Amino acid sequence: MMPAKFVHKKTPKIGVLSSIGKNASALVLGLKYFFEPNRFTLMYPREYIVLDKRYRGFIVLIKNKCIGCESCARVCPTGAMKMVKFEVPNPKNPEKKKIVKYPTINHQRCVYCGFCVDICPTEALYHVPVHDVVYFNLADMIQYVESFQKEPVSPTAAEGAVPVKYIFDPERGLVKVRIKEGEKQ
Amino acid sequence: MAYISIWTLTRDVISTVFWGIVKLIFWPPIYQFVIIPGLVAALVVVISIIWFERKAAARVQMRYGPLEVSPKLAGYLQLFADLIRYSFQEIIIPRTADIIPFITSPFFALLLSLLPLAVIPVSPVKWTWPLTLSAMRYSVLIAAALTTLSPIFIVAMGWASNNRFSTIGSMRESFLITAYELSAIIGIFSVVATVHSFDFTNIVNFQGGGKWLGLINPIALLAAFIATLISTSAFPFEISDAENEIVAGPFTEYSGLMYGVNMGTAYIKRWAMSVLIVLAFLGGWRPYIPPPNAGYIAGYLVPSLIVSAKAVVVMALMSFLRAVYGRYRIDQALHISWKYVFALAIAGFGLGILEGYLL
Amino acid sequence: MSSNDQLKNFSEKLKENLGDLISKVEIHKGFILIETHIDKVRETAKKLKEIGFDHVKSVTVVDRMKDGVFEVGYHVSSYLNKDLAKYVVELVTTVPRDKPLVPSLTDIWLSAEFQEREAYEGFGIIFKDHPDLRPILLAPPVAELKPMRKDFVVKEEGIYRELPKKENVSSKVSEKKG
Amino acid sequence: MIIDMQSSEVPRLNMSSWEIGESRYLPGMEIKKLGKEKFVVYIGPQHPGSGHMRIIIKVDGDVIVEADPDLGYVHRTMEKLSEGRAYIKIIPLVERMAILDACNATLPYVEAVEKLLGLEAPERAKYLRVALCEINRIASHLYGFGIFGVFLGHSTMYMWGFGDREILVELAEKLTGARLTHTYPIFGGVRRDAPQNFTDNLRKAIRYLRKRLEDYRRMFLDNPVIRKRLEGVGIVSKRAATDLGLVGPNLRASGVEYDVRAVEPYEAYDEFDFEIPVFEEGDSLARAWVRVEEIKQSLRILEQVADKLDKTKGQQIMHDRFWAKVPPLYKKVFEAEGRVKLMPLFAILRVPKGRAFARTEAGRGEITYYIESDGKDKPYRVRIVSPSYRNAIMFKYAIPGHRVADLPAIYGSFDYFPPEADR
Repeated sequence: MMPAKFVHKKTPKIGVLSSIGKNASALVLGLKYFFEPNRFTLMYPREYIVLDKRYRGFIVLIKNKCIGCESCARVCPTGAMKMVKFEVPNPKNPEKKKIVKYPTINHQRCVYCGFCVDICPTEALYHVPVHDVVYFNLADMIQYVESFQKEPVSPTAAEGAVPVKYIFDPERGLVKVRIKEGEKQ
Repeated sequence: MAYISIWTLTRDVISTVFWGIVKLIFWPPIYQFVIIPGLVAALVVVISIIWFERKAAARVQMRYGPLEVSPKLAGYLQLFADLIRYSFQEIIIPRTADIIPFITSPFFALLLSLLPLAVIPVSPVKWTWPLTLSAMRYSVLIAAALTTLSPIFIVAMGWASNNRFSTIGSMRESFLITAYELSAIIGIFSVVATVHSFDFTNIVNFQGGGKWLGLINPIALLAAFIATLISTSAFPFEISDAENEIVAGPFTEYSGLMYGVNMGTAYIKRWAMSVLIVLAFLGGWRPYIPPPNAGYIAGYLVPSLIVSAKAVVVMALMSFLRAVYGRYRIDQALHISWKYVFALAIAGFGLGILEGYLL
Repeated sequence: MSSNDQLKNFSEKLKENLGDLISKVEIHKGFILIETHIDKVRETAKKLKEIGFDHVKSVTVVDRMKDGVFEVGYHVSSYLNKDLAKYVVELVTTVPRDKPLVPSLTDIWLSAEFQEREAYEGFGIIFKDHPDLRPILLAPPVAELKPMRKDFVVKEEGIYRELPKKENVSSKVSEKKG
Repeated sequence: MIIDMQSSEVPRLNMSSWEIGESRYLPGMEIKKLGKEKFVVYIGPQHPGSGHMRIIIKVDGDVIVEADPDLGYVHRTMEKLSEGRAYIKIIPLVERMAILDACNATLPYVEAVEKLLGLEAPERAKYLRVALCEINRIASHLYGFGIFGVFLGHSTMYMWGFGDREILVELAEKLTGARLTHTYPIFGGVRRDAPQNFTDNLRKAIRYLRKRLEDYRRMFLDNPVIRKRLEGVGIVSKRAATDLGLVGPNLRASGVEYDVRAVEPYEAYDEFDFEIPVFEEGDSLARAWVRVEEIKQSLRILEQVADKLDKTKGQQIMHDRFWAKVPPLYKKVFEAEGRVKLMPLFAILRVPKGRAFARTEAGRGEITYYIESDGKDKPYRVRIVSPSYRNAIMFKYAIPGHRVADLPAIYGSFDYFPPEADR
C-alpha cells in the first residue's frame, strides 16, 4: 500500500528578458521539425494497415458451428444481431417441421464491441481484421445467413494498395513499415 | 513588287503590334500595377506563399499538407483547385446587409492594397519610374500613405455585413489600424532619416555593397516587420478574423469568390508591405546594378524579379510564424504595439537620425 | 478502501451529529444513506455543510412508482476535509409523485444548481427558490413529457428479425438442398 | 407515454400549449430587453470555437457580463436507455460519452455492478484496467491539449496533440482490439489479455512521450504568446472551485487536494508509487500545467504497470465465478488468443437487489455512477454524473468579467467535452 501523494507545485514564472529566449526556443524547435519532420500519416486509399488478428473488425458466421442458442442476439447492445427462424424438414418426424435459428447482422447498427463473438459458446462467430467495407445500398448492410458467412474483403487491399504496419519506436513514436509480399501473415 | 510590299507591310504591322504590346507591358504604370510586382506577380506569389505556409506548417505538425491534387508537385495545384471552387460557389448576400458597401468593399480593399506597388521604383533606370521625377522624390511618402487606405474597407465590410461577429471583428480591426500604422510608417521613415531622402531610388542606392539598412538599423526593421504582421493579421496577431473567437471576423458573411478575395487581400497586403520592406531595408535590387541605358529585360524585368525574390523570402518568414505561435488577445496586441513596437519604431527612428548624422 | 467497521463508526457519528433531523441511516455499497423528512431537508443540508460536506456529487432522483413517491437524493462529499472525502453521503427525502415540490438546496450547495435543473426537466420536480429553474439538456417540449419518470417507457426491440421476402425463398431452397 | 423504438411514429408534441416556468420559448429564442450598450452573442452550436454546445453571452463592449451555457445538443438519454436494457449492454452505451476516455468512463459502472455482485477482479485484470485507464487518461489530456491549442490559434499544438495521441490509441488497439470504444472492463475482469510484446511497446511509447512533453513545454506552455493568453485568465479560487464542485485537473489547478485515486484508491492504484500534482494559481495556465504534470505521473504509473504485467504473465483475468466452471473450449481460446469468452449468463445477468455508488478519476475528473437494482436483469435506476457535466457550471460563473477572446482560452483550459457532459 502506497497511496498517492499530493505534491503542490507552481507554474514557472517567466520574466521579460527570458521571454525573448523562450521565443527563440520555440522558433528553433519549429525550425528543427521543419527540417526533420516526424510524420507517420497513412496515405489511406493507396496504403492500408495490415491489422492485428486481435482487431475487432467485421464479424463472420460459421454456420456449421452455430447451435442457434440466441446468446449473441441477447447480448447485442445495439440490436444489430438478430435471429432469423427457418423451417426445415425434421428427419425424424417428416410430418412436423423443425425450426432452426441463425443469427443475422445489421451493419448499420453494429458497433463492433465483440460481445457476440465472445459469448458464442461454440465459436461460431469470429472477427475478420478488416475495417473498411463499402456497401452500395443500405439494404446490403443487413446480412442474412448467406452473406453473413462470407468474409468481407477490404476494398483497398483488393485494389492493390500497399500493405503497411506500424511499429513502436522510442525516438519517433510510431514508424510506418511497408510489408513485403512474403511477410504477410 | 506587290508581293514584297505586302510582305513587308505585314512584317511591319506585326512588329509594330508586337513592340506595341511590349511597350504597353513595360509601360511603368501597367507593368508595376499589373505585372511585377503588381497583380500577376502578387497572385503567383500569394498562391505560392499560401502553399508554402500550409506545407511548412504541415512539416512541423507531423502532417503532409496539401498533396492529393497534384502529388508530384507536392500539392501545389491545390490552391488553384481552391480558387476554382471559390469561383463556382454561390455568393450569398444576407438580406440584412448593406448591399453596396457589402459588395464593393472587398474589391476596393484588394485594389487599394495593391496601389502602393504602383508608385515605387523597382529599378534604378529612369524610364522605368512610374511617377514623374519630381513625384519620385517623395515615393516613400506616397507609398506609405497608400498602405493606410485598405483597412478602412475592412471596417466597412464588417459594418455592412450587419453580423455580430463581423461587428466585433471590424471593431478589432479599427483598433489595430491605429496601433500598427504609426509603427509601420515610423519604422520605414527611419530609413529616410538615415539617407536624407524620400526617394526609394536613393535609399536603395545607399544600400550598395552589402550596406543594407536592415543591418545598419535592425531595430527599425523589427518594428516594421512586426507592424506588418499586425496589419496583415498574420500570426501571432491574427486577431481581427480569429476563427475560434469570432468565426471569420469582418468576413463572416462573405461566401464564394468574395470570401476568396478577402482572404487574398490580407496576403496581397503582406506582399506589398514586404516589397516596401525589401526596398527600404534589404537592399532592393542590389547587388544587381543595371547598365544606365538598359532595355526592358536588363533594366526592368531583372531588377523587379530580384526585388520580388527578396520579398518572397520575407513573406515566407512571416508565414512560418503560423507554425510556432498562437494568437494574442486584442488588448494584449494593442498593449504590445503601443508599448513595445511603437517604442521600437521610435528607437529605430532615433537610431536612423543618429546614423544619418554620422554616415 | 474504507472497511465496513469504519463505515459503521462513521454512520454512528453522523447519527449523533444530526440527531433527530434524520429518520434513517443505512449503509449501502459505496455510500451512506441518510433519510430526512422534506421539511427538515434544508436544515439537515445546512448541518451537513457545517460538518464539512462542501459539494454535491450527484442529485439522484429515483422514481418509486409503486410507492407513489420520488426519492430525491443528494450525494454529497467533501473536497477540503480529507477524512470526510473518503465517504459519500446521500441525503434523501421523499416527495409525493403528484405534487413534487422540494426546497432547492442550490443556495447551500451551489454545485447542485445544474443537477437540480436536470432533475426538474427529467422528473418534473419543482425546486422551490431555485434561482434559474429551466430545462438544461432537453428542449422544453421534450422536458414537458418528463421522460425520466417510470411511466415513460422506452421499449427495447426483440431479438428476432423477419427475412425479406425474396431471400426467404432462396434460403429455404438452399436449406432443402442441404 | 410509451415510445416504441421499432415504430416510425414519433410521439407528438403539442408545441403550442406547453408552458414551463417563465419561459415560453425554446432556449435562446426568448425575447429580452437589453441595455443599449449591451448585445447578445450566440457562440455555437455551429461556431468553430464552441463544440457541440452553445454559450449565450451578453457583452458590454468587449467584456462578457453574463454567460449562459446551453447544453444538450448531443444528449443521448443514457440514463433512461440504461433502465431498459441488460446490465452488460450498458457498457458499450456509456462508454460513448467519452470515446477517448472509454475505459475510465465505463470502469465505475463496472465497479458499481461488481459491488452489487460482491466480486472483485483478479490481480492481473486490475493491472490491465489500470494500464488502459492511464493510456486513456494521457490520450484524453493530449486531445484536450489539441483542442486547447486550436482555440488559442496554435495549430501546431493541435496537430501534435492529435498526432501523439495516435500512439496511445495504437497501444489501446493492440491491447483491446478497438481503437477507441474499447469495451474492455467487464464484470469480474477484463476481456482480453495483453499481447506478447505489449509491455515492450508500452515502454517504447513512454520513452517517446517523455521526450515529446519537453517539446510541448518549449512550443506551447513556455511560448510567450500562449503564456500571455493564459496567465491570470479565468482564475478560480480554491473556495470557488469547491463551491462549484469542479472536478479533476481543474479542481487540482485551484489548489484542492482531491483525486479519487488517492482518496478512495480503486483497482490497483494503491500499489503504485505516484504523485498527484496540485497547483495553487487556479488560472488557465495552471490548468494546462496540471495536465502536463499528470501525463508525467501517468507515464510513471504505466512504467510500473508494465513491470507488474511482466510479473503476472499468464494469470487469470476473469473472476472465478465466471471462469471456474467454463467448458474446455473457453480455456483453449484464452490460451491461444488471450480472449476471455463470456458465459452465456452474461446476457441475462441478474444482479442482487441493492444500491451501489462508485466513483473513479477519469481523464477530465471524477465520474460517478449510482446504480439501483431490484433484482431483475435490468437496473432500476442508473445515475451518471460525468466530469464535464460537473465542470459545465463554470461557464456561468468563471467566464463573466473576461473578454470575448478569453472565452476560448477558458473553455479550452477546462477541457470541456460536450458529449461527455450531455451523456
